[in-house]
Amino acid sequence: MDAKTIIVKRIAQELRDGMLVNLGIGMPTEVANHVPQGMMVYFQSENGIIGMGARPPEGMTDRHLTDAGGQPITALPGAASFDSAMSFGLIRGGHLDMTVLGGLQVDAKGRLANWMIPGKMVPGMGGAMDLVTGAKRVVVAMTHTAKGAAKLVNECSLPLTSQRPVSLIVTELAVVEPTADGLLLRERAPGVTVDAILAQTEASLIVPDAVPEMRLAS
Amino acid sequence: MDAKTIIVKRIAQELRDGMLVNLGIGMPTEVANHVPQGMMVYFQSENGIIGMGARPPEGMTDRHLTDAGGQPITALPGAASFDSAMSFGLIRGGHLDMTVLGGLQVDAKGRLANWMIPGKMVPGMGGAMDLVTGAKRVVVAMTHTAKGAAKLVNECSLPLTSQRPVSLIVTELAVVEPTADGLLLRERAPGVTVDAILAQTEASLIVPDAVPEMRLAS
Amino acid sequence: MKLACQPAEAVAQIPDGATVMIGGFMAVGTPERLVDALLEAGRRDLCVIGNDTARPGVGIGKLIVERRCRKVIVSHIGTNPETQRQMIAGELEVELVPQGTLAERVRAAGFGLGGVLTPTGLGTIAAEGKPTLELDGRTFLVERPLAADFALILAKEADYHANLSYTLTAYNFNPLMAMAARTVIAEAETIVPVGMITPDDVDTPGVLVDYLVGTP
Amino acid sequence: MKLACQPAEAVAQIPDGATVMIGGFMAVGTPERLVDALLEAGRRDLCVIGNDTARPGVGIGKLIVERRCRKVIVSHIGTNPETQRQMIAGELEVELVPQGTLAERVRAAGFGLGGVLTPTGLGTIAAEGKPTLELDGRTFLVERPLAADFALILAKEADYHANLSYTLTAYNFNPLMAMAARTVIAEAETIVPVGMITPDDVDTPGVLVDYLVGTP
Repeated sequence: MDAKTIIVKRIAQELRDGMLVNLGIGMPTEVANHVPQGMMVYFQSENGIIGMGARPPEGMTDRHLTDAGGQPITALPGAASFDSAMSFGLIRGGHLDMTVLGGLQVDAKGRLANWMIPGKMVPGMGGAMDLVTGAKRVVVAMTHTAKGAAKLVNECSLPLTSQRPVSLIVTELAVVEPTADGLLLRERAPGVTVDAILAQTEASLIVPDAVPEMRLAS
Repeated sequence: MDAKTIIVKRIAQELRDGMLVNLGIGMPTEVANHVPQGMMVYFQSENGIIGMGARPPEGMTDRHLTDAGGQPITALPGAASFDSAMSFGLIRGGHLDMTVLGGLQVDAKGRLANWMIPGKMVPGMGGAMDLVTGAKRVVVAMTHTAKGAAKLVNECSLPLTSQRPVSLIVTELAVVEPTADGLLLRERAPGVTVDAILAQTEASLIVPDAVPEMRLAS
Repeated sequence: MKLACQPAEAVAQIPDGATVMIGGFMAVGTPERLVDALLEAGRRDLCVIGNDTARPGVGIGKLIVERRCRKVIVSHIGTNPETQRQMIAGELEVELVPQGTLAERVRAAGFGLGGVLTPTGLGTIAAEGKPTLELDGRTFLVERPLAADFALILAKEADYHANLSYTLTAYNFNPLMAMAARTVIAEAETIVPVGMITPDDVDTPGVLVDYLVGTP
Repeated sequence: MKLACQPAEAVAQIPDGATVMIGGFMAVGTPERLVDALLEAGRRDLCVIGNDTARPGVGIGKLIVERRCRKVIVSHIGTNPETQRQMIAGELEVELVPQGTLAERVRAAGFGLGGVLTPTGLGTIAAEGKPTLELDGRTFLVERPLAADFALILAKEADYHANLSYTLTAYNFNPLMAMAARTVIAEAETIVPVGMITPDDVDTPGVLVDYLVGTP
């Protein structure tokens, strides 16, 4: 299983029936492909819809209906559309049960940096600051390292997205949960040792006596 | 012509084509009966509609469609309905061209008191504070005196509705405009002398050399 | 989410002393079946947030007459003499809020805002005890968000996802309250199949609704 | 109100240097005919407020590529490399605002609020130079209202009163901007007789619209 598949499959296990969920562009989007059978999850796209569905068949696109990346989507039966104030009211008002976002770095307090690399890449924060500050649960989907450098760091060298700690970080190696005492190593990927995880992590991790393996359905 | 007729007919002359107007409960409501021929005025009711029309015929009322007093109304073709936040957004955001409200007192600075008589009548301010603070023009429709007591006073003994001066006061005796220099006597009712107005006014009035009579169509 | 439950079942969640938002403007848009169920369940010491206290025997006015409220937060009580009587007798606490400010305070709670900055009420009784903020040469009143344990709202239509739509002057505070309470109980006049309310016609997304009560 | 006018006539009101809100999210819901007319009219030094700068050659991206903006106030420029290039070269001022805060700032201007109290952005670059307010033990960023001289918006339908309705993900900033600009210019894909848009379906009342541009 490649890194991305491990991450999105594991994150899909965080979904619960009836949840309202916002998925960031890129890897997080693929969590929608792994909703457990029989579970009803409402996906919000922050450009103004709850109930977004998959890409429409060729020739059936509507130029008034896209995801937040501008790509054509469908609206499921029972969808609801609204303006940006309402869309972010859902996010900022604590109505969004979960958001899944990519990450560049997470610090020892669980704070995320994911919106800019000064001097290199300044795309703007879009809705990221609102999501990380307002969603009930914030799950970070990211590779454990980037070009060999740890992304779980003592202090973020990149600008923070929010002062608020995230709820969970899922990488292709580990599941890490920010707690009041520090970053807690909750799970390791199949076949990955605790030592291998520690070797690729700059921030200190709290390591319980037993660190179970992720259970990932094939 | 009785006092009320003089007041509402004169105020109707303040209407302009295309205006968005909110009329308070009671006497102000009757201004709607005197819209000049051929003029299109949009009436808002703060409980959530633009385009309110007259009382419906017997048997045609809809319990979801009333004015702010809870009385059945109709919706004109082209009406728009909305929630209380939008309704007061129109009022507070400066989109309402004019409001007409009743008054208990107006002080020498043109400030209105119209929402309570301590110890006697505490109905609540409803939308009055929003209207007086937010509407582009605030026109007060009131009798010149109450039980012999002047209502244009030096200082309001009753609690103010807003610190913002109103735009115009229309009584059965006079039209008075608050200015930076004080209350300006603009017009007198047909057959009413300036002296008669001054005798029934506590606040000082600025009296120009010529004070024209109101022109009221029969 | 609990769909198509009975009013009694829905309001059973509400304890004595709860803070309850109730939609409606002079009882237009008030969920009368839910209010009746609250009365029948014997709930008391409620703090009710609404636009007004309607008239005796109608909407929120029923709760007033039956003396079920310890406090009301409203913009207007002039149409209900019983509210005034209880207030003057010291039996009922009444917090009067300018109507537009009331709408924004409820919205602020639902939309995650820290408060409302408004000129409405400045220099009047409504400003007493409230902080002000000077910003770019203008002064604003800082009004607090207004949240609730429960919201009782009325929709014209609901679908099986509990998506709600309102009509005409019966919107008023309903869509705002649906955002501002921990538990949202909606009464719908009609429940229709999914798809009958188009995405553009949904005013309150079903994910916000915890209990949906239909017609008898 | 000026109904059914041509795009050129409507945008003729807009001078060089104006602050112009333009609806749309990645150009979905952007009034392309009005943007084109603005380009053709040769307008420059504009301050554009929008969600993003779309892609080169699309929506607001057209104005960027043709270098008609001195400043943009947006939440995202990542999809338009030309915006980034001009920003880094010092040719274009870019004010980045969190998207939810941007929506509330525009709304605040349109709804007469003094500002927005939000935790979003606190302790980040987005908070630099901005006041904070402590209220009941929590700290909030005080964000300013964002008004404009003009708003260019896109509706799916308009009627002869200029009542507007939007659809699906093409609402975004359009209804908010229709409240926040001194002059509102709306482009509608379809113009229908009065009554075709029911009162409940009107998203932007026609009284807010100054110019209505139809389809060619």
